Amino acid sequence: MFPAPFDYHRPDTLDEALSLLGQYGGDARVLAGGQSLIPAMRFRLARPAVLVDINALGDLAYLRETDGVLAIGALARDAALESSSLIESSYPLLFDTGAVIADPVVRQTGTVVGSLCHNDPSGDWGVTALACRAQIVVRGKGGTRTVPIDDFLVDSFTTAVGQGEMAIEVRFPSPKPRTSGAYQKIERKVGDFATSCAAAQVTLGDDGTVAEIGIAIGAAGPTAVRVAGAESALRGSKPSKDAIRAAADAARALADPVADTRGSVEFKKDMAGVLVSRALLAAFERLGVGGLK
Amino acid sequence: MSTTTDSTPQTHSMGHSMKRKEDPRFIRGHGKYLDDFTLPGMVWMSLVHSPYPHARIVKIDKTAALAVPGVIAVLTGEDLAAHNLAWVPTFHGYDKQMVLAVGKVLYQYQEVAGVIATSREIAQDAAELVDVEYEPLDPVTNPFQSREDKIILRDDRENKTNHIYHWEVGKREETDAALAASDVTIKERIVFQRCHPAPLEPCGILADMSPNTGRLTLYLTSQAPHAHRTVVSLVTGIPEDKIHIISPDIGGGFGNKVPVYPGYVVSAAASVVLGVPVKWVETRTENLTTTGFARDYHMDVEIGASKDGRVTALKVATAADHGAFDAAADPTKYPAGLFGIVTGSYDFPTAFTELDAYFTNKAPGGVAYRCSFRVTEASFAIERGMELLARKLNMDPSELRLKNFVRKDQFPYPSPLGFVYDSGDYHLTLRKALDLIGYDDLRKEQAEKRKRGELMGIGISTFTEAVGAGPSKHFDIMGIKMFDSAEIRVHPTGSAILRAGTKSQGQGHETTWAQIAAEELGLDPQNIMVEEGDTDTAPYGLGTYASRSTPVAGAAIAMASRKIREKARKIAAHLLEAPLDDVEWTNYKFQVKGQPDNALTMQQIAFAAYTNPAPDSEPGLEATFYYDPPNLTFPYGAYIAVVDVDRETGAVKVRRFLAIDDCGTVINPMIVEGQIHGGLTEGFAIAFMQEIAYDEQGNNLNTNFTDYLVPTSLETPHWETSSTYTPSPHHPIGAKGVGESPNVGSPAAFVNAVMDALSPLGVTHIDMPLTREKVWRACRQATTA
Amino acid sequence: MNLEYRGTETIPASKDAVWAFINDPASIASCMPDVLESTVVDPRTFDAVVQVAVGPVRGKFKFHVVLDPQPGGDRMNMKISGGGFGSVVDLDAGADIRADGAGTTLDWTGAASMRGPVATVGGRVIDSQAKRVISTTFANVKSKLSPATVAQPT
Amino acid sequence: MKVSVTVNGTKYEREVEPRTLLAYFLREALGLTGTHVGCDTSSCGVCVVVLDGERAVKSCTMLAVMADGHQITTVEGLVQGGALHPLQQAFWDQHGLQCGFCTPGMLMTSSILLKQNPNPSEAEIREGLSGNLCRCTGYQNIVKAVQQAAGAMQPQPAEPVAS
Repeated sequence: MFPAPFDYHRPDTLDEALSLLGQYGGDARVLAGGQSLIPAMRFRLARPAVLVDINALGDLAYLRETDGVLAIGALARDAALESSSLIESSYPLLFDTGAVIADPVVRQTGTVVGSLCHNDPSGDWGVTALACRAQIVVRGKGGTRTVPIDDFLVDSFTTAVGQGEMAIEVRFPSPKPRTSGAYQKIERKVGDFATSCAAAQVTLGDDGTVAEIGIAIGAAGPTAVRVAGAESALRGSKPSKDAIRAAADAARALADPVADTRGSVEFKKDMAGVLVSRALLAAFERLGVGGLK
Repeated sequence: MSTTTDSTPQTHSMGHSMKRKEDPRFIRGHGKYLDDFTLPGMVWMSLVHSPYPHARIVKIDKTAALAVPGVIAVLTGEDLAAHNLAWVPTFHGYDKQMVLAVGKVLYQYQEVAGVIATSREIAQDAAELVDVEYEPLDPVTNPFQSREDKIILRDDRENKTNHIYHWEVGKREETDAALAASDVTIKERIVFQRCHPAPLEPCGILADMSPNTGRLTLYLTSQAPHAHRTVVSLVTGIPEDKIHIISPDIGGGFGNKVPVYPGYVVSAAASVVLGVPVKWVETRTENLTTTGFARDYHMDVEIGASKDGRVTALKVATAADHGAFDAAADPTKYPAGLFGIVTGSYDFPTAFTELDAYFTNKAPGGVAYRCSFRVTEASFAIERGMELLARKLNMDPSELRLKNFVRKDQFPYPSPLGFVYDSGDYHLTLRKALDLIGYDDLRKEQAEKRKRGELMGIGISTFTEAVGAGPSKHFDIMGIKMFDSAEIRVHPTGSAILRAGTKSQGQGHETTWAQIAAEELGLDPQNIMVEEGDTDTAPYGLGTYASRSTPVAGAAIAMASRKIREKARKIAAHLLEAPLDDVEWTNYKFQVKGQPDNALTMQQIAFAAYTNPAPDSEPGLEATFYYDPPNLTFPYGAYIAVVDVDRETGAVKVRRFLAIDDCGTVINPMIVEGQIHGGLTEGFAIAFMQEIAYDEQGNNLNTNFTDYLVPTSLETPHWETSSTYTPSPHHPIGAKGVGESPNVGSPAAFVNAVMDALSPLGVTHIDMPLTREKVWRACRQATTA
Repeated sequence: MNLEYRGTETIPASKDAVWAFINDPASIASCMPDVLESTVVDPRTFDAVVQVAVGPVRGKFKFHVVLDPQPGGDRMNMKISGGGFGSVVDLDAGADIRADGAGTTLDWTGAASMRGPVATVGGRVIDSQAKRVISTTFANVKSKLSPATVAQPT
Repeated sequence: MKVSVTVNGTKYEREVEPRTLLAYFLREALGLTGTHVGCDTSSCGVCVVVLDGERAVKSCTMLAVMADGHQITTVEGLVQGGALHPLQQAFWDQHGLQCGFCTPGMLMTSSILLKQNPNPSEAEIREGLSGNLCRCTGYQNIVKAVQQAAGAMQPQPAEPVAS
């Protein structure tokens, strides 16, 4: 199967890319990894008139931690996280996530920012970005703006990136001391989209109570969704079985999945709860807090 | 009485794990598969498919498609009808199937038009523009709805019913009476879901009608090139000598590449009409939605037993979903294939089985997907049934099996449903499996875990297969008897070329066929070139499927070799100046009886055959043999699966899997083990993942690899394998065939293990595939009940 | 695959005005989002070409819409059948209308069924799109009948 | 559009449509048919090639124009100086292939796997190859082959110094 015809541009600079995106507006799509876009084009579901290939913008292939922020550029591949000792040691939630997206070959080409921009309802990075309270840097001709992830994920396959704009970076706040996280995903096999997935990141205060918390679920609505009820069930309290159960129940109640070949609504709602619970248990365990099962 | 041993003999060329002779080209990327062929002036074909499962075609408008630059032709069913090719006979000729839809479509994705264009891309562009207007009709999506006959699907047939045929074998009254008199009975509807072989290389054709020779050359992904040649000749009227089929390297077949598909016919017709080579390679969606599916049997299984666990009777009634056309790939006289093997490894005093097949608005097919015709369905039914019986009797499933196995002194064993099993020692093989896996310890561990509420299961499957179709008095396809053939020519310097009517799709024939001939002839297998798949050169054979290659063509190779040996013996007598009766084949040489120093090698004889032939014989050293097997062969095995179930998510972890196979004499242990690994992996996939499901509107839900789930290295368990060896008494080298045993035997082991794990929850049966959701649901219902 | 949606619009217009509006194919066509062109076939039927643009999925869908007003003037059924991308999408929508004070309440339901590659590959994309088409259509019925809109010169 | 690409060390320039997929470019424009195509969804991995010596990519999910100015290694480029690559040798030795259709992709993915992790465990190999489907082997002998190749590719320990 072959894509319908299109025009192809490979700009050498970001400005040139933005100018092309401005010029072609809604007819243009940004091509980064292309791991979702190209299959959709082969099935002719996607028929962009113009592709703006940003793979020549090597400057955007970074993964760097500065001033309390981990910045991931628009051309950083998923696999870059798997092979980064910084991510492995300091960003357990990101490390977990990076290891279960798509398959190991696709991860060598797929990008973190591209996946966020694609905003598949069953995508992984949106879930983790919500739990980490990430921000997306969006640049257009008019300048640069920084969009909190909660505002970035607008609807299925729709983000806050406007016409003529491009997301150039995602920023994850560096975890404070006594912070950990975990990602849980049920997939039918490697390479499948999630049947259900959940991310949790927790920061413990000096008194052992939960100081900061981020919990989100995926494949549970039009976009990844923050489980605010689960966050408030834990925030300010000591980790406990009851609090984890309450968080899981909040996830079950919030989840609004679509039935498909991966499972029924009923199953996916229950898995949202199970996975939130497991993500929290794993995060606490990584912080040395056990006995919560 | 048969003799079973723990090791296969290593002789001159047999029993050795010889590295494969075909591999050097594959590891270099120099294999030559269908899509690797190009011809000057070649054009491409792309198909238009119906989005509806059942609809009247109101009109087809080609205008927009024909207007695309580069489009050469758009063919519809009406165009083919002008050449009498709108319909073609199905596999066994009992029904006919549409090539391109005429009047109405009968399943989703059915082929409606073919677009020929100068590039693949343009063909796809234009196919999108073929405007078909449909008038949707209500669909029939399962055999039980079908048999009500409220919607008649095939208005082209004389009988206005969706019922295709009834088939039965065994003693109905006797079985019913025995079941009624049994202390204990079980009855369960067991569904073997529709699945698809899905080889990684899709099906395809490159059709080339040559104006120079008047010959139609078809490069074809074919598991049975000769049969296809005959079918093409019968359907088109083109004389068979004007048809040349080349089946090149095949990227996996598993039964998918046995039937003739509409894409082939449209491409060949287009080449004939247009006079240019036409290529069609199906997309993965076309592969999964239109070409030969497998299974889709709904089986009501009843077993009776005495209180102490001796089986009394077996009855299986099946509703078979054949889809829109009766295109099931079964031998002509066996509409339900070899389903009669359903009594399995057990000595049932009586049995009865019947089957009714129905049309539905689903893709046609019913291929032998990595199994001898319908043996997988039958084995699954009996092995699940025995597990249910063990549960009901509260008896260990291994003990129930040991109690009811056919005993080794009963071979040759006439089964109640008409087979004569050739050989085996089922007790020995299962005991070896129990011993190797540490069965007693596993049961202890399970008991401990159950106390803690953990779900661990152990599942056994002790299947018997019937393969190697088959004896000509019973087996034919469209009248062609299911023999197979080999032709061997020994060259003057003692190397040889061997051609067979089979066609390897990964089984390693270039290696194993050479090993058989080398063993029989005392030659070096490295210097026996094996060639298959070209109908101009290979002797006529029925092809490779249903584990028939080694039982039939393997035998033909041994017999052709022996013919050569007999001629060689005459030459040896001439050279040794000894009476013929004094010359014997000993230690892979001809020697004068009792005189090992007075001996000649086959290589020396070969040279003489061309340079110094015996005065009263033809020069040269070659032979052809068509082998008509006296019986099927009956490979068997004992498989044990150990699983852990996560009751919160329904996830099943296959912790261990042991397969002990007995396929008789082993030609190449490495290749046999590889076949078993592969077959187990497909069995695992069927048990847990693979399904072609349709919703109630008739939509196919598994149309590509994102939803038709082929396991990766990560999901696939580590396989433990071992063997016993019971040579087939009637096969020239004692071999039985193995490629399919693991796929036939393993699904029941997996399912039995999961059901064993769930038994504390009172769960007795879940239909495959055992998805997380199904297992989760069973756990949950048990918890809430 | 089958998907179901529902929603409610409270329209600041009389029930009669709403009923008249939704009985008019041209009015309904004007409420469908992203309509590239529409043709009224007869007083109950219109054809529309809709630009689908959600995430990577961009293309044109042709829809055939049949209005089926129910006797009594309380319910309108709408059958929308269409296709594109070698696929078929059918939408069955219905709206119950009832007077609610000075205004009118419109309770709508929609069910979409899809066939072909769109359903199996793009199901998750099309789900949101089908929902958007239905919900936006009824939201536009409201806004077109709201005084601010009505008062505006066209 | 013009594409200039170095494949297995040879530079090629070809005119292509932007929509031409890299897999078909390699197979049809360059005649390198060792790279196969088995699905339309980036699932099967029989099309995997190596980009710039550092990334395994599914060439059916990459446009030929994206490869402009880059280096591609296909299965045909694994043989060096007439000698089989240790992975090729190991797949042969360990019976890591049957029909051979997935083999080129498996070899190319494995080559990057071993580059990034020269001494992988069985679990790491199974994880690393999980973007490539095989329908014949059940993966077990492929895993063994990668292990054998890893062993063969280890730098030879220095000769012990006589004391």
